[in-house]
Amino acid sequence: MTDKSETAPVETPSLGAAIMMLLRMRGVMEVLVPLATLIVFLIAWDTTVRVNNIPPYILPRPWDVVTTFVTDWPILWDALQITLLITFSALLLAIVGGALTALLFAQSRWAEIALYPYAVVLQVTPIVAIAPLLIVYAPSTEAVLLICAFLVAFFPILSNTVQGLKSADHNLVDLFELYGASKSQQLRLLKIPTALPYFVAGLNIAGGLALIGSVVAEFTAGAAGSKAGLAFRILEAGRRLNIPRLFAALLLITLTGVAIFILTSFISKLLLRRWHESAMTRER
Amino acid sequence: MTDKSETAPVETPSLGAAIMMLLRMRGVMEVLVPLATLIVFLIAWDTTVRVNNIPPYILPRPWDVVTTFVTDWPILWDALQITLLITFSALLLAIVGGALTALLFAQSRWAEIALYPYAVVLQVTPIVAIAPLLIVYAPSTEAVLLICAFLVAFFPILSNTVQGLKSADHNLVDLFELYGASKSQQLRLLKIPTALPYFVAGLNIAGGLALIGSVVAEFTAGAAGSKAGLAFRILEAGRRLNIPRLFAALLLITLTGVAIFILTSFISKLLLRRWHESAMTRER
Amino acid sequence: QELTSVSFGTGWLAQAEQGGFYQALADGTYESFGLDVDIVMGGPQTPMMQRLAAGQIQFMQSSTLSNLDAVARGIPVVSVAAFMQKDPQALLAHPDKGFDDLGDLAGLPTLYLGGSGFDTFFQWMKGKYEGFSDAQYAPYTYNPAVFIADPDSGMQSYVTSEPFDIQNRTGWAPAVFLLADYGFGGYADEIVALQPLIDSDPDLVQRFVDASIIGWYNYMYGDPSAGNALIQQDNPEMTDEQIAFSRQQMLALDMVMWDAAIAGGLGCMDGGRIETFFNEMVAAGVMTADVDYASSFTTDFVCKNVGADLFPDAAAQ
Amino acid sequence: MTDPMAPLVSLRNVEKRYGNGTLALTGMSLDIQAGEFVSLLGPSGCGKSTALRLVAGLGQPSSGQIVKPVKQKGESHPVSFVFQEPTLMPWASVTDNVWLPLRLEGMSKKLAQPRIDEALDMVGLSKFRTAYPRELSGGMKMRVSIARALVTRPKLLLMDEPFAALDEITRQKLNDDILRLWETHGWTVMFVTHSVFEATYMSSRVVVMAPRPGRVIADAPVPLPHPRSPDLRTDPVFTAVARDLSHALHETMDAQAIAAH
Amino acid sequence: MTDPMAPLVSLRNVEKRYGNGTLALTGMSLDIQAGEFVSLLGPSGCGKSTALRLVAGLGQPSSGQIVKPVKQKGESHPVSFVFQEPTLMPWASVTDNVWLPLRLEGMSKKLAQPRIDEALDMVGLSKFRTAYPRELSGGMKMRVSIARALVTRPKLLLMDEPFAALDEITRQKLNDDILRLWETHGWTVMFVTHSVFEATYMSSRVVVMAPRPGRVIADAPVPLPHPRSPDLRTDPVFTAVARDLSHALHETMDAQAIAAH
Ligand SMILES: Nc1ncnc2c1ncn2[C@@H]1O[C@H](COP(=O)(O)OP(=O)(O)OP(=O)(O)O)[C@@H](O)[C@H]1O
Ligand SMILES: Nc1ncnc2c1ncn2[C@@H]1O[C@H](COP(=O)(O)OP(=O)(O)OP(=O)(O)O)[C@@H](O)[C@H]1O
Ligand SMILES: [Mg+2]
Ligand SMILES: [Mg+2]
Repeated sequence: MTDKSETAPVETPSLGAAIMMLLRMRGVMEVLVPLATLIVFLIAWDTTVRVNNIPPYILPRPWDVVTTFVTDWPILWDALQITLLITFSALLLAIVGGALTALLFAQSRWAEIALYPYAVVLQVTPIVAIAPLLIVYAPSTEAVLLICAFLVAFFPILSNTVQGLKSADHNLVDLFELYGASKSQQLRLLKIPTALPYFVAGLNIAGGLALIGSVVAEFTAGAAGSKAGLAFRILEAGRRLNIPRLFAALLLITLTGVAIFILTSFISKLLLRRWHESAMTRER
Repeated sequence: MTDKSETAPVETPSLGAAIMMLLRMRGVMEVLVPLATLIVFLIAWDTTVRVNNIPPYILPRPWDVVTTFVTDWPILWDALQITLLITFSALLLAIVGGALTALLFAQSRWAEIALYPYAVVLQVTPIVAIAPLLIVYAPSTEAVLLICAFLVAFFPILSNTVQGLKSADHNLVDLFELYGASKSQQLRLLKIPTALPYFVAGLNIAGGLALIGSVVAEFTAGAAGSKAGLAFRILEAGRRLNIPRLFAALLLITLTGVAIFILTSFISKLLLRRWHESAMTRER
Repeated sequence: QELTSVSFGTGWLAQAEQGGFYQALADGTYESFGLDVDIVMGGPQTPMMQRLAAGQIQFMQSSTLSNLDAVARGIPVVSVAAFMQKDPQALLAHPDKGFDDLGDLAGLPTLYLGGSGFDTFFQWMKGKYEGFSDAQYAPYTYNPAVFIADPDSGMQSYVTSEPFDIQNRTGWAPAVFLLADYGFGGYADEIVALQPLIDSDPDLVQRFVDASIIGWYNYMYGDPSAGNALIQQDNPEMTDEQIAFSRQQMLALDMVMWDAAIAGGLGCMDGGRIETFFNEMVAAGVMTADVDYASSFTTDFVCKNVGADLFPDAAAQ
Repeated sequence: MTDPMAPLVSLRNVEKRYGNGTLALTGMSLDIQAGEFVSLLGPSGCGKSTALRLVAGLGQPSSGQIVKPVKQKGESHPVSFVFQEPTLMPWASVTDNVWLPLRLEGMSKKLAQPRIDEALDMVGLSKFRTAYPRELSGGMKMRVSIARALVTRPKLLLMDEPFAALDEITRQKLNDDILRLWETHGWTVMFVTHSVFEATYMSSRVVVMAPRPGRVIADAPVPLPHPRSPDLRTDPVFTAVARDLSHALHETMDAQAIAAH
Repeated sequence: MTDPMAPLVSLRNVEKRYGNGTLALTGMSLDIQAGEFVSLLGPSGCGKSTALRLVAGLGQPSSGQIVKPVKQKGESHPVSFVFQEPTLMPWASVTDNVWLPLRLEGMSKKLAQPRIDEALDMVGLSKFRTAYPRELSGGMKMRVSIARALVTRPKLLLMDEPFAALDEITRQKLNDDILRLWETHGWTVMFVTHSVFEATYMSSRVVVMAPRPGRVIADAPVPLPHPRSPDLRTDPVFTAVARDLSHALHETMDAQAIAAH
């Protein structure tokens, strides 16, 4: 029977092992692999354009986009700053607003019953439809954009956090009740930590949504000229058939989105690293 | 010391108890309370319009909206069907696509590293910007709308499910490993059940997003005439200054959103009812 | 007889401003020219120029400025006919402001402009008048309520379109400033095609242009009901009153029968006007001087007084 | 107004039926005077945890009455509970887990530190102050849970098989520590254990429960003096009491086995 | 090629250091022949669970070598493990939890049902087939976990304090049941317990471990014949072995206590 046994780790460094070692350098691979995918994608794109002879005003070649990215950088950079300002303000408001509302709901069942449907209403109200109405009454264009982007980013945070706040281990709830924890103590010391993994999942979603929210809002209600954000530049480039610039602006939005995602993922890891399964490597 | 003791439940039915009994009829209250909030809101709205003498082409009175809702029902109903078709197709695609992609990521760390950034890219690509490009190549307007709505609804499902699949209890993972569970068995029997609460939280978000996604897409790329959805009706009503109809269409979208939310919440409860803390009442 | 299939993309939802094309389709004019025409309705954001460039449609409705833009990007578009001798683009103001010149609107804190308006005629206005600035810009989402609610605002509009609804709902008629009256000289409602098509099948182009011209004569000066019916079929929201108003405006403001059309018939273009317009746009910074504006149009297919017999002559009027 | 003989804890004809229909307790009556050390013995699943939870106020009986100490203003919480499972907060260090009951009373960590240290010292975990629950062995987690219960110095201490996961030596040490605390502070203790010897050694009174549905079938004082010392285990009275309890337990389980046939 | 004396399980000079720096095992060596019933005794936190997990392949030693049975094609899984905590799937019924190991081998529920029933019967939970884990008492959860381990009829059975949460009567019954299974099927068992008596009663050999960092400090065969019966508990050899083991345990813990000063 023992010949069926297995002898564990007497590491004889072989070529295979060396390769595995390399592959285990996750930090590096997490950058390299998507980059490789990107390169494959770019080559496919470029080949398609070349082989089918697609003119640049339909689909520019990747290199054209990069060139435009560089030459138009001053314009794009100004626009990016404006979009980023809206995005991050909206995200911040959504985090604060979503989390606080979720806390309110956790504290008062009545508030939840009375107001949750309206949170849903806020989410599903098509901002593009109400943006024109908002323009009439809002103090400034920026305010309209902010409201729109906020409305889109708000709900994922709220909904996930509500779900998280409800997921507290019943045994721990008992413990807290036993020791006469006040509602606010239960919230602070038990429900909020439990809700964290859900909250960060919501944050990951909301980050991207705040960005598209602000872009969509800009599409319908954005300012022009020196206050123009990326969406305005995209529209303008589209109207003027400046397709390389349109793609460059799209690229910039996309990169921004990925950057926001990396940021929110990093925050997640930071918040959960000490104890949650999703952020911990299993101790072997 | 015993005079400090408490005698528990010798229920003497009093008026207070009777009221509490009533209040405990949650099912009823969950409808009544938001309804009351709604009525308060409507009265405030009506009063504002009356007191400030706001003309109906700026802000109609609630009752006008209701009347329009009824008289324009045939038009709205046709438009609703089109919007609903897109919304639910997109939601279905997002559920299937998001869940399957999450499963792929759970099965292969490499797939996750290589592709997750692109899922983020898909989320943050402003659909409003690419809708015009899509129209050029997509087989039909419906396809464009579907793609746009899908892209918006997809990410919350994906992101939440990925987080959920990673949250499996490490002790249970050990158990499965011990008994030589294959990757697919681990997935099916352990990770998917663990991910369910996260998935349903994602579903709650995605439901509303599919709706606004399809509305926003319609705004930029929607068909007119007999194929027009609710967004087109809103735009049209806006251009024609038929503001009561605009509001009636908005109302319809909102109601649809709430209905979708109720549906997804119900599905959540159904899926988790037997075991998850968030869906169970604590046994007292 | 074998019909040639062609698609014609419009710039907006079906409306009276496209009446001639619908008329030609409705009354069989296109068919009698051997054409099976499919009118592809446009709308906000519909990328008709890309579809033309991609070969999905053969003709599209466009305006001088868009053509110049396309040429600037290397799209070989050529305008072959122009039906609106005056661009219907106008600015509206509240009537009680007492404005009587376009330049007066510079005093308004807010102007609701579409993005394309901002890119083009607003740049031109900034050059022509003192006091217009980017700070006035507020996006116009084709919902006039914003303008109605704010007496200190102006709004972009089609002279044939928005004033009707505004008067209808509010009871007051806005002050209208038609840009063409102040020297904004581009054509609108043009038919454009790609150069390769013109080179390879000039006959097809000629037939489409001729049929369209006849359609326009019939629509403007004959019985428009067939065209209107088709418009309403494509765009059921279009009311009889709105159509009647638009058509009336086109007649009253001499939008189709003016300038070059008087001599050459509907659809005729004046190359000199396009050059002037181009130079003004360059001066306004809307485009660069190196654009080959001359390649953006040809008068080969128009100004031949095709269908002129359908025009009720001055005596008959 | 105070009746000196009124029990601190009293269950009168308590029935508890869970939502799924399981009848966990029926006709359960038990009075406990302040200062008693009562052990609960009974087969697995007979309702011991259920009874303790009812006394702690974690759940309502389906019928019957329960008297239990309630918190007075300005006093610290009168009841502590060592649950059968460690029930630690995974996101908090050992120190923070033990701090919890005091924290809930508003005591700062600094102020609580000496008491936390004392409790951790007693359960032998001083070196693991900064560890997280997942870094502890099963027995260590349970000891954190015990430390958390002791840190409040409760009037009534409920312990649900607190020492089951501990080796005999640690267990005996903690047995003696708890007894010493009980004697000095005049606590009242309800103690669930599966060890007849432990029950006899610790208690002033032992209650035996019948299998599901749970109720009291034997209730015997332990006629041995306090303080107790390890030598007691060879005392003939001790052995006799333990034997009697063991019998009672066997009988009730045999009765069930017969009933099942 | 097979060496009949080659051990089924072997730890050679194993060291295990966890990520946070805790040294759980050091210089741990232990050979177990097929068919042995080996109990592990040791103070809480000494590394018993860690050792069992290493043998099960759940984790890699920091250094040293481990030999363990591996799964052969077509065979059912050779190792079963009763974890110290019940580790049940909260979303699955009792039946489904017990079914799991067979299910993972591809056995349908229908086919597995007789074996599930048998295992549940043995732990006395036949009536709770359809219950969910949250509806069970602590001891009942642990019994489900035991049933789950027995249902596979493993070559090597690892049990980490399986009976700690059970009353003495149920515990004795399960002691005897396991012994009977071991005798009939020729299993090999590694059994962690805190009860010296239980260890002596069950095992063919008892190993005592020193406190952290864990290693073997005593390794004694139990010179008593199998099958064993409850009367054995009064046998003088039995008492002597138990006393020796108890001593070994006390010594190693005293040594630690001294070292701590
Ligand atoms: N995942 C982990 N990370 C860090 N340290 C750990 C981990 N698991 C166990 N330890 C440490 O390793 C040591 C041995 O733990 P182990 O669980 O093996 O003890 P044990 O002998 O089973 O104790 P008990 O009888 O209390 O269950 C302990 O000091 C513990 O703190
Ligand atoms: N939440 C619950 N829902 C339904 N039934 C429950 C619940 N908790 C316990 N029970 C049932 O009530 C009975 C008594 O459970 P309890 O936990 O009180 O037993 P116990 O005496 O503490 O057992 P053990 O010694 O195994 O811990 C059991 O039959 C159990 O199945
Ligand atoms: Mg219990
Ligand atoms: Mg252990």
